[in-house]
Amino acid sequence: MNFGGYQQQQQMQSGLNMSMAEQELEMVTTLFNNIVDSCHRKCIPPKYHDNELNKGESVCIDRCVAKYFEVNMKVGQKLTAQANQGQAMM
Amino acid sequence: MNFGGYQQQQQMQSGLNMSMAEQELEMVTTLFNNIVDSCHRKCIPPKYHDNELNKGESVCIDRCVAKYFEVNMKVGQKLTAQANQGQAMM
Amino acid sequence: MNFGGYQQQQQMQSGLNMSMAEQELEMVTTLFNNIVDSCHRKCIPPKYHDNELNKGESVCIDRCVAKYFEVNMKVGQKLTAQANQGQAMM
Amino acid sequence: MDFSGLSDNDRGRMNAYIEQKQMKDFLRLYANLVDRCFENCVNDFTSKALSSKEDTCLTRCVDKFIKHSERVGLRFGEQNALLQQQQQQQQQAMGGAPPQ
Amino acid sequence: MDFSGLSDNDRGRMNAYIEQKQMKDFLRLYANLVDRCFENCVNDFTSKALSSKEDTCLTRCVDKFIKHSERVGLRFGEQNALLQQQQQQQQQAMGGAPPQ
Amino acid sequence: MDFSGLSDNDRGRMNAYIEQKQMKDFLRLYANLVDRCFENCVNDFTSKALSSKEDTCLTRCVDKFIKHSERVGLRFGEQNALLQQQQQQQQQAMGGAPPQ
Repeated sequence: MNFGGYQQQQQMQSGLNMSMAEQELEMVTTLFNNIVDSCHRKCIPPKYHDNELNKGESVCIDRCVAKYFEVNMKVGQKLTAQANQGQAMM
Repeated sequence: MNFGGYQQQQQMQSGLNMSMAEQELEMVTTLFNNIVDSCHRKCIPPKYHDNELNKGESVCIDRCVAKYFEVNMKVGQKLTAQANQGQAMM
Repeated sequence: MNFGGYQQQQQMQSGLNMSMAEQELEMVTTLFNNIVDSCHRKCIPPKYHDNELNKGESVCIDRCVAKYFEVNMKVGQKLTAQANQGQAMM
Repeated sequence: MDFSGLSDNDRGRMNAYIEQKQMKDFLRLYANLVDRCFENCVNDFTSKALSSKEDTCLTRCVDKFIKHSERVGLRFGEQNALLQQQQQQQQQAMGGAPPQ
Repeated sequence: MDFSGLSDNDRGRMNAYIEQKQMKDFLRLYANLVDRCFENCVNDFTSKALSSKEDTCLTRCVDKFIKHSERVGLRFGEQNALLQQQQQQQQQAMGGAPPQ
Repeated sequence: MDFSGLSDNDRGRMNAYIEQKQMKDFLRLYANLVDRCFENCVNDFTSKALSSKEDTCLTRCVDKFIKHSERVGLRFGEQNALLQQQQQQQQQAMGGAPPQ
């Protein structure tokens, strides 16, 4: 049936868009969570002397986030370059 | 159509209940798995001298589980208090 | 309705096959990812002197993968033996 | 857990969900156990086969971990029962009827 | 994120998805925070109850982590905005129309 | 893996599933690689930009990890083939017909 086929096609298209939007959201969340974890490890010593972030910790967090974004971009570029050279990866 | 609407509503309600029950099950499983991991790290030294739990390890596990539950409750209370003060968190 | 029941049964059967195939794929992927992580930790020192695998690292990887498979099999056998003895596990 | 709020149909789906979850949890435990015992017991890569020392370590690692998990399971059940009891008492103390 | 490419129907489902995801993310954060603070603050198993020293450590651990997450959130938003700005400029420099 | 037990319809869905899984696995690998190389190479927070030393470390970390993954992939395939061969021989030795 034509109408059914059209509907199904729309649903598949819609499913594709959904899955892309979900994937993008998933990527951003993972990136955020990894930065929280990584910068906590790098900037907040596990001896807790008080319950505020001190000056040094705050500055460290700012730089840590900026550097993580830079690393994320560079690794992405390297992977893209590798993929374009046709080197397969699992 | 009324009937369809009612059915759909029931399905959504049912979906909601399911998702809440699934979420509760998910929470309990995550808590259990985290306790297994954490108390294994705290109580079982990675030099394995035999294949039984000795007295010290057994007592350590019992206290570790009790303490983990206490921490879980306290952190939950702190997060709730924070949320009620209207402090947003991502 | 008979026809509907048959269809539903087929779908459930089909869902079961799918879920088994998905589960098998999931298992193999998890095993691969865990080996990549574990053998990277065991064989590649985090001081990166160049961007090639040297001889020692390469041989280490080969043996590490073989040993991981052996451990995977042995642990599986032990778990099966335990399960057959009727010892419950969560 | 209390599933009395669910319809028969939902309870059926919930049971199917739980069954699938148990399989998934078992596979997760299995992978986790392999990874943990490999990490702790295998550190010699001068050979391709497990040494007898490594093999002994593995057996102990698996046995101890299973016993550890079982003991955690027992204590977990007790603590969880205690917690639910406290929550019920709190609800009754506040004069509220328990949720249907 | 830009969801303008989605139909109304999809946007509704996307919102439901996001809501469910937020709940899941919150539970993940909660479990993560408990695990991290237990790991850092609780190391004495000669008693079954938390000591006052452990309790103080826990409070600081939770407070600091929340403030840490909030600060990372602010910087993350800035960096993300910067990134999208750069990508738009790049697309315009290449003479390409932005994707519809 | 052997999907001959699946219907045509299921095989189609399985392929869609695999495709989605590959995308997910790639994104997981990407995030994992970023995290690992950031962890190993970036330790100086007196500046906001990557130093040339950190940048060199990153390049090597990524290159080595990719080569490592590829080598593991080769050995993994061999070991997996070996395992399936052994399982088939075992089944035949036990006089059983292979599962349809």
